[in-house]
Amino acid sequence: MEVFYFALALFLLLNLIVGMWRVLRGPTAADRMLTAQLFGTTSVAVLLLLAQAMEQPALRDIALLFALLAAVTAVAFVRRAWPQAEREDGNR
Amino acid sequence: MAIGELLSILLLLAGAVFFFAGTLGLLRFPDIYTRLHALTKADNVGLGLMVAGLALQADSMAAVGKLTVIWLLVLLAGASVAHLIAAAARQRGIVPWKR
Amino acid sequence: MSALIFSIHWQVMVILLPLAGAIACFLWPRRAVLLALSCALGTTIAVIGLSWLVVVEGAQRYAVGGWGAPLGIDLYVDGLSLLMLIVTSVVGVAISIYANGYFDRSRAGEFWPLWLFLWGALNALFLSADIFNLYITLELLGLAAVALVALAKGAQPLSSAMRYLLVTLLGSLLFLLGVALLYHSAGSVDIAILAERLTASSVVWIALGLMVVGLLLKTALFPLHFWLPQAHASAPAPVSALLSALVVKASFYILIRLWLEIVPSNNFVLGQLLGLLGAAALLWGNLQALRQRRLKMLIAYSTVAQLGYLFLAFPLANIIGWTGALYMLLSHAIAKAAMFMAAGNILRFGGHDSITDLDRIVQRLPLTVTTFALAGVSIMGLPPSGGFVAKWLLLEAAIRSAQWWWGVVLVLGGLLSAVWVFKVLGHAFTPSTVPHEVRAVPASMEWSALALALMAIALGLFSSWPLALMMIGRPFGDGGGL
Amino acid sequence: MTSPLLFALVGIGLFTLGLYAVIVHPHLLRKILAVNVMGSGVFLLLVALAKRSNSVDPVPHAMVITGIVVAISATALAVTLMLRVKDETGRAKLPETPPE
Amino acid sequence: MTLLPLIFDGVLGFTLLWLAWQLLGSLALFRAIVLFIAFGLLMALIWVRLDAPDVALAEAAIGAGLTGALLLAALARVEPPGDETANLHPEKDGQGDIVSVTEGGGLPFRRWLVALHLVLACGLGYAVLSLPSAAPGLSEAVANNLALSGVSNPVTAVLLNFRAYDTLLEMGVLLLALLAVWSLGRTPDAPAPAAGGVLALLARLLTPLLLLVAGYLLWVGGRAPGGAFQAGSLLGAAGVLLVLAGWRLGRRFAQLPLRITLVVGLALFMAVGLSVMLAGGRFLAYPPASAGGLILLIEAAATLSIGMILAALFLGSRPGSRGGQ
Repeated sequence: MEVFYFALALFLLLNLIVGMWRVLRGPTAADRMLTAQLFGTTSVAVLLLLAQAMEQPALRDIALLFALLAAVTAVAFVRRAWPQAEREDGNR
Repeated sequence: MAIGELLSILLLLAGAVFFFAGTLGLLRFPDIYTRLHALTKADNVGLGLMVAGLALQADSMAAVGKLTVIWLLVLLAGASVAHLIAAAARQRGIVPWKR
Repeated sequence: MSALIFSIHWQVMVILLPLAGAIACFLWPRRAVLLALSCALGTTIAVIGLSWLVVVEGAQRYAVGGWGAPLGIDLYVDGLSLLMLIVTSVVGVAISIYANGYFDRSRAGEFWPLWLFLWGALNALFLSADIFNLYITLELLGLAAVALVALAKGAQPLSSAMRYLLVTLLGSLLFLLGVALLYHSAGSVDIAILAERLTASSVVWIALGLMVVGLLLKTALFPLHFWLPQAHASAPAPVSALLSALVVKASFYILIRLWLEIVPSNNFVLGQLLGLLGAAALLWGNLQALRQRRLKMLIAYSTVAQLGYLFLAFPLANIIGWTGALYMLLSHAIAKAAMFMAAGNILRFGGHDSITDLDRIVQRLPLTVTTFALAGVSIMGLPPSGGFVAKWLLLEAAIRSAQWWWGVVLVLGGLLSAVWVFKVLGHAFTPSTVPHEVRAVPASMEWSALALALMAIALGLFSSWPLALMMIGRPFGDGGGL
Repeated sequence: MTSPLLFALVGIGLFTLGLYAVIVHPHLLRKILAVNVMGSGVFLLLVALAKRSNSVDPVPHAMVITGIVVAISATALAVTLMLRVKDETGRAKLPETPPE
Repeated sequence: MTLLPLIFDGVLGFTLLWLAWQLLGSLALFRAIVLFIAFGLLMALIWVRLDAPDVALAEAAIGAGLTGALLLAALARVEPPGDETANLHPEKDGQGDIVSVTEGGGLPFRRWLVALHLVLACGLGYAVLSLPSAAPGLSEAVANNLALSGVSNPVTAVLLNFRAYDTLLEMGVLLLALLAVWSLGRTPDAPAPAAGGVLALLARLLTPLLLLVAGYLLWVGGRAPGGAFQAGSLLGAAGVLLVLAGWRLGRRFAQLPLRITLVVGLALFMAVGLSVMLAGGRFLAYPPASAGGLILLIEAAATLSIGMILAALFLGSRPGSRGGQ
């Protein structure tokens, strides 16, 4: 069972790395930020799998933190950083 | 193998498929709105399936509760963030993609 | 009486009083001056109490939390750390009096808590016997120093503060990486235990190399001095005095501690290298000082030069060399603080510190010019001053260890600094072509600077007491007295 | 090769990359990012090496938590200072050669 | 079947390095910051893999959450939208590398620097590989004294008892950073209009949750991963969220009451340390019987202060100062 969890976690990790392409590519700032969101959700899933695989229930607390804090950065983005980021991208 | 375990594996695999679909959407869809749509929906469902799969394996009710809370939180955050980003994008005049 | 005095844990008081003072100043900014000055007094009393304890009972080790190394953190005080605490206290009190006249009410609320934090960080650093704890005190010190530099608003001070912050963070990280490697090779971060357990292996050398580079960056040894002149010159005068007198010395103190305790004994090459860099700093700093047009820049470059003297002790590596370097540290701290304070007075008086426009300032600020001259005497190393004693000791150490060339460097550095001291004094007597508006300088600012300058001279007359003090606990190892 | 050793080497990589970037990049925000990456590298080394043997050593963990808090304090100060430099000089870069 | 975790770790490690390379080489600042946020997430995963859940919690809260928000907010001000003089890089992939802009020194200097760093990396790598394979750490010493420390989570025991003095100074570093930031007198951000709609709802829902989880982490920290720093940073995140939603501290509380909450962590820590000293022990040597309670007391105050300080650091300017409050 442990192997299965690890394999699944690895799959999600690879998923996440592929998604990184969107951060590099853009084109809009929102796309990049959105991808950061994806990282948050995927990391939650990875953590929950690891919690099971490594038999460390405490890891669920970390997943909880991820879930709580992903929104904070996204809100900071929407409220503060967007205009600048948009300019930097040049195109829309 | 117990039936619960089998079900759990199936749920986890289904979750992984949804995650994969979400990433695919992120990479392949043409504009920010469609990508938002694909990613948020697919990932939230994927996580839900995974949580369900793991909850079947959990050893206590407290753990199940915590898993559920995490999922609900991700739902809440994901939905509102998707909304905020989409609203801000529209406000800034990013035109939705048309075929 | 003495039982009562010995029952107080002075080490803890020395660290906590400034921190408590900083908190109090933060909470009640309107009463900051009163709170800060009483706190300065309290800290000085605590240092005196600690000195008494150490003089009577010898070096002290104090296990915070009662655990003791390696599990807990130890505070260690011997002659070396005591000397640093006393210098800090002397300079600190003088600067506190000076700053009271220097800052107006609106800036005072910001200056005092930062300065008390800095003082607490210095005291904690000098007492710590634990390299990870030293990292935290370094960060505390660095952040406080940067914030103090930035108190002088304007483009240049802020840019220098920013550069200073990056440099100090970089230095701390290099140090921390060394700490990490040492912890994993010896399983402890206590200096004494590390000294016992470490053997000269490649890991240890790499770790120590990182720590030494980090500390050199913070001490601004040539060629890592690029950040210092701007930062020290553009800060407010009391802060310049603090930085040059105390802050750069703190990282030098850690360097000496590491060298004496942890660095393996086959360190000939590294010692010669440090001496060489010191010699280069000495010449380069003095030459640059000669080229400066602004008084504070000149003094800042002279700090680069004087720091070079401290490093001449590393190739000599005998007790006389160490005491000479420490005596240099002591007299430079006091003389340089006095000099920066004098420069602050001149700046306040005429609104500028351009050297060629000093405009017969000797008639208008006689006390300040006297201060500058007396401090200059010590920095040049003329008798009878602290600087003279220090150079004498270094010279003797050079001759004893049959490395006379360091002596040549020593004399050359003195001559070069004489040139710029006399250049400034010359301009103080000649009238300037441009008229300047003048502002009164508070008496407290002139007298506190003069007091320090006099002390720098007195260090030359009464040298036996500080020299005896720094030998308590044999910080430089065994091997005959003076 | 074991995982802890692998992560320790990654830590070294981060440290060197950050060091290079902090020297080379002129923009202050990027310098701040680089210092943070360097810090993460050191922390990684500190914790990874603690896991060489099977019993977990909590002391480096505590040190790293301390370090993380110190890092965010320094980052916050650096960011504010950067903004002030930008206000005064119009650029978030340090002057290349100091005037005078 | 122990290969799979190793592969997982390898992928994690290489991705982290690659991310660092990308984020440090990226010319576009916003992209660099987003990559930095992702970097923080991966760091947290690595802490998990290294059996350091306490560190992972701190990293998740501070490294991935607060630092990201701080940098994003800074970016908006460092190159504001109206400023046309700021360079507008047409962004292409692959072009965003480090070898385009330099701070003095030409290409030879670059080459020399790269070589130097390669040597440094190799030297360090060699040092790490030549360390003895068994860690000579302090795990045994900690385990032997854990019963006397008043808590059963070893990391909390180290942070708040064995090496409590470090933690005390570190509280000082936090407070000092805030003092420094305030003394810089930054002009406050243009007060954002109070948020409506979804954002206000999100803030209203998330804030109590953050407070609740902060309380939980504080409470559980004595026995399981968690503790004052993690709880404090969640509190700080709640503060940041409120600031972003346009909420500001009332003028009445902006002076002494606020300042008291900012210093109470450090002040109480010092007070407890001193009172056990006056009772006849050493500084910070809690009597084993009451250690647990004292630690919880210190941690509660520290959580409050850490949270307030972090939120204030994010705000950047002194509340109640001209215009910004």
